[in-house]
Amino acid sequence: MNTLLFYDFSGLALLAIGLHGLIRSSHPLRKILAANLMTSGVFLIMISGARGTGQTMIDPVPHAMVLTGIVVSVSTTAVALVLVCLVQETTNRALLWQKRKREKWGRTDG
Amino acid sequence: MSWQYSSAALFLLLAIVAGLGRILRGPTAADSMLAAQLFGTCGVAILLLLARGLEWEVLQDIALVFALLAALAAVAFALRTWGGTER
Amino acid sequence: MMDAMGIFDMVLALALPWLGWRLLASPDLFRAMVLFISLGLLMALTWVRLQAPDVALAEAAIGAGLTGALFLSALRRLERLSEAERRLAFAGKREEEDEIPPERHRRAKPVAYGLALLLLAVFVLLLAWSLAQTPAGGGLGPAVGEQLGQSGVRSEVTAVLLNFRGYDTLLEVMVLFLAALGVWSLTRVRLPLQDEEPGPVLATLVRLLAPLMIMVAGYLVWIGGSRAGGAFQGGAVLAAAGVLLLLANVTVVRQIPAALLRWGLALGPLLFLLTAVVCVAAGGNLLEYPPQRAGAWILLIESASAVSIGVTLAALYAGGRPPEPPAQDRGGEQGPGRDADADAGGRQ
Amino acid sequence: MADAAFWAICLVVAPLFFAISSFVRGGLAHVFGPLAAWLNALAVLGLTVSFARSGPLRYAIGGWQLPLGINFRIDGLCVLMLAMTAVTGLAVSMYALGYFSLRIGSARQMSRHEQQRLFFWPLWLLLWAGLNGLYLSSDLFNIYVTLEITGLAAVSLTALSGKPAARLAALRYLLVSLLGSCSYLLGVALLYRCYGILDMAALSRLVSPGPLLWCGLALLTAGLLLKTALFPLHFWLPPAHANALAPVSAILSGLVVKASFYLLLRLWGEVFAQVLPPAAYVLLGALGCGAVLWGAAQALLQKRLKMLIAYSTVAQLGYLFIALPLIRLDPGPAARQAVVLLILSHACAKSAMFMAAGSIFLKAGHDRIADLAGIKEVLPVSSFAFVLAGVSLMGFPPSGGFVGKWLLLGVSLAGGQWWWGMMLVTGSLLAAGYVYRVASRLLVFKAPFFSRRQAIPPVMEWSAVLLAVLAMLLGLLAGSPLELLAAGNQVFSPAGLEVLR
Repeated sequence: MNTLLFYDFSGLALLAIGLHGLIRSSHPLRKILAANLMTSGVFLIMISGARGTGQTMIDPVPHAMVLTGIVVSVSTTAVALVLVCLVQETTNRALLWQKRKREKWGRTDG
Repeated sequence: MSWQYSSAALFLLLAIVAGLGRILRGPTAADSMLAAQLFGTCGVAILLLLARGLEWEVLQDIALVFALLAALAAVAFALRTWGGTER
Repeated sequence: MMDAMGIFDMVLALALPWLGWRLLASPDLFRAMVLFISLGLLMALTWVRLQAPDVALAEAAIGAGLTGALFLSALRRLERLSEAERRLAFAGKREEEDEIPPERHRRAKPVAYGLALLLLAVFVLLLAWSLAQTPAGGGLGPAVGEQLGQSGVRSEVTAVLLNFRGYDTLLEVMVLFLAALGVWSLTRVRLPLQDEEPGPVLATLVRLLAPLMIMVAGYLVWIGGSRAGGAFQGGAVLAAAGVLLLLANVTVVRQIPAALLRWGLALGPLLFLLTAVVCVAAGGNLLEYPPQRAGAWILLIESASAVSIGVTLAALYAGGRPPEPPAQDRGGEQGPGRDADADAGGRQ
Repeated sequence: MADAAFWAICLVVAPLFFAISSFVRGGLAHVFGPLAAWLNALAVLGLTVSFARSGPLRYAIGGWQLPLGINFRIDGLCVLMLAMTAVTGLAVSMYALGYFSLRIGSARQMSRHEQQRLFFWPLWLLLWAGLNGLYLSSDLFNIYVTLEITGLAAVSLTALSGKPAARLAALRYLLVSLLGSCSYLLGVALLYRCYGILDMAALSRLVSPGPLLWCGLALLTAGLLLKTALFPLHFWLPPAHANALAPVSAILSGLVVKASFYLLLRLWGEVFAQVLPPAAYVLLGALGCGAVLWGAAQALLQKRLKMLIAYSTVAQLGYLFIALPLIRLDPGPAARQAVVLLILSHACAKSAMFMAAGSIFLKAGHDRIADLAGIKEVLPVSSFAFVLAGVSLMGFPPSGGFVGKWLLLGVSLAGGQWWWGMMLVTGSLLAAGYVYRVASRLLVFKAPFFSRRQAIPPVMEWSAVLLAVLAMLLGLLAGSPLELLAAGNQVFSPAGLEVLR
């Protein structure tokens, strides 16, 4: 059991949590957060697969792919966030698929 | 890497994890925010430690970017939490 | 061998999913955002531990910094909306529900939910098992090492990004351009009211930080040829400077003409594309730089891309197209249904 | 005459260039857009001619050879998909030219309309570049990037109409496509970890059964199924396609869903065909059957014309998946030819349908099927286009749909799996049902009364008719494209796989 696998499993766990959140959460912002978690999990798996195991060298191709992925992910996130705001504005509803109960917006307070 | 560096890094990481509890518990938004700022600082410190310990200069660049972006986050937090100029 | 760094790795690897779980379970969205930013920070540390400094730089700038700022501004906008909505509801003037029929409630039945969870768990376990079975190895590392000499740069990741797989990067720059285009097509930007000045603390901070960020951005692009850094990292830090200016509501930002912004967005993609075509015209393949000048070409492309990436990411943060030339003051126009884009018109 | 590689480069570079230009010089967008469409058609023509002469081709981008670089792979299937995109895209571009030149409504609506025009062209051209790049590329990760371009552009185009319903649909579409891309990316990562290579053809020589391969393949497939909207993952499609602007609906339904199906066809039909068990194909086929039944049933129930067409897309996508087990079953090229024919004819017919529906909507001011009686009096050409496209969807001879289904029927009977054939026939009957439902309204004699007297530019009507006629005649014209598919296609035919191994 090397530390390499820690990160693999960690990435998998992030992926699973993100997927669960993406499907289950009712608020679109949380859905987008969950999707970001998922992609982070995927990136983690990609990079931890690229690390050399002592004698082999680091594989830079997954690093480049992850860099591309990060940029793609921030682009989609930005579009999604603007869409969420617009949908909320024009329809007065924040929730997409599920019950319309509003989440607790208020922070505990400061 | 000598044990001094690595154990100091580990200690800082544990400090971060302890700080997570503060974010979760709150009770106020300011508490969460300050805990997150603490993370930024600890992160910079860990990176600098690793940079010295592993003699890997690149990490200093990362620490620099960390510090700059932490300031941005602080401004964003502050404006969000206390009204600020943006409406 | 479980030395301090081994424990460090373990703690980090455990903290990530725990944080993710807490983030999604947290009832308060603001707290979830704070946790998200912290997660980005831990991710950056993880990339360092996995010997991926380029990715760590990008994560520190984009993942922890910009995405967090994006989320925070979206959250703030939504909160403002829900307040306005509450006020409307209070005054009895709540707008009628529009043509969207109310959704059917799709509360998953416990059995189906359990089954789906089970399926997910089985798949994840299978994946974990098969990952554990497969030795990580080889990949294209050796191939990159062999050809590095002909790529024109010394950093392996930059060589892959800008030369070996430059076509990916060309398209990726287009994705970013597309995102800006998409956001601009969606709505107009809402800048804050003109008459509000930043407070003295903020003003000083901006005066100190913004030039520093721009300098660091330039440094990152320059250093990208030989070690971690490059157009994306530099562009992201540049964008951070832009976001800072936007946050501080500096007058200069509002006065940038829309045409200049357009050129700023298009500069990187256009130059990259032209370079690709010039390579073909010079008798090579698409994106085949002349070997002895590859380094200079790559630096040129990277500089232009960094500028465009910075402008694009800042524009994404601003969240809309600049107002049209006969600019009225858009600041006061907020609240549900008040946006000129909101009224649908009868067109399909 | 330049060679195929040159034209392939043009196909990616030209739309990108014109997309950027039409964004920077917004005033000229309506010049740059159609210009790009015509240039694209020219490039595809050049590509087809030089391909027919010189056969399949690999092109190393940046001059970097295989394990390291990205390759274009130009073969028969790729050329056919590019041609489909070019023809349909050209028609849609002409339609859009008319559509966005309309002057309607209040000053405020006009300014909205102007904004839509300004952003439609660059978004559409970027989408087009993404599609072309996807068909040309042979690299799994590069395809991920092109998929992202396509998806993001499609979402922005969906939201372009500005209606709340469209925005909501776009948001769902975006979330679904995020999930799909994520799944696809992980699949690519796992395959890369297994084999250390990203090129599809090279991968097909290396694959060997193993747990990581199964996981990777399952993830790739799941992501693509989400994006293709196979039943029961289709939930996002009808609202997105039905609420977009008319030219956008035509693009989404005719072209965008085909891209991810094309990729599935590549993966299941050639790259992993050697290692996948037959049961997996049967599973996809069964889901396809579900799509045919469910989509058609929903289409029969819809009250709005555009929703009906959107559900019909769900049903028609089902056919493509029914064809997958038949491809597995059939040793000869018949099933492969059939599925390509179905893709081509559906692209033409569905785009024509949405375009005609858009004209009808503009004229009538609504798209409630019940109130459309008599529209043929005022819009004879568009009504004709709609009905013709519908007939070709039903699979009436000599349409491309007919030939495709006929071939598939033959394969299923010859292979002793008659139930697939029965499904095809049932689907056609159901399609006849919903097309008749609309046609009987459109063509009925009645003095029309419509509140809005919008003049429809002829170019909008005729571009729809031409596409519908093309879909109808595809059965007669099918010979040469299929020849192209068979002659120049080393990778797609089983013989090609032998060569590779």
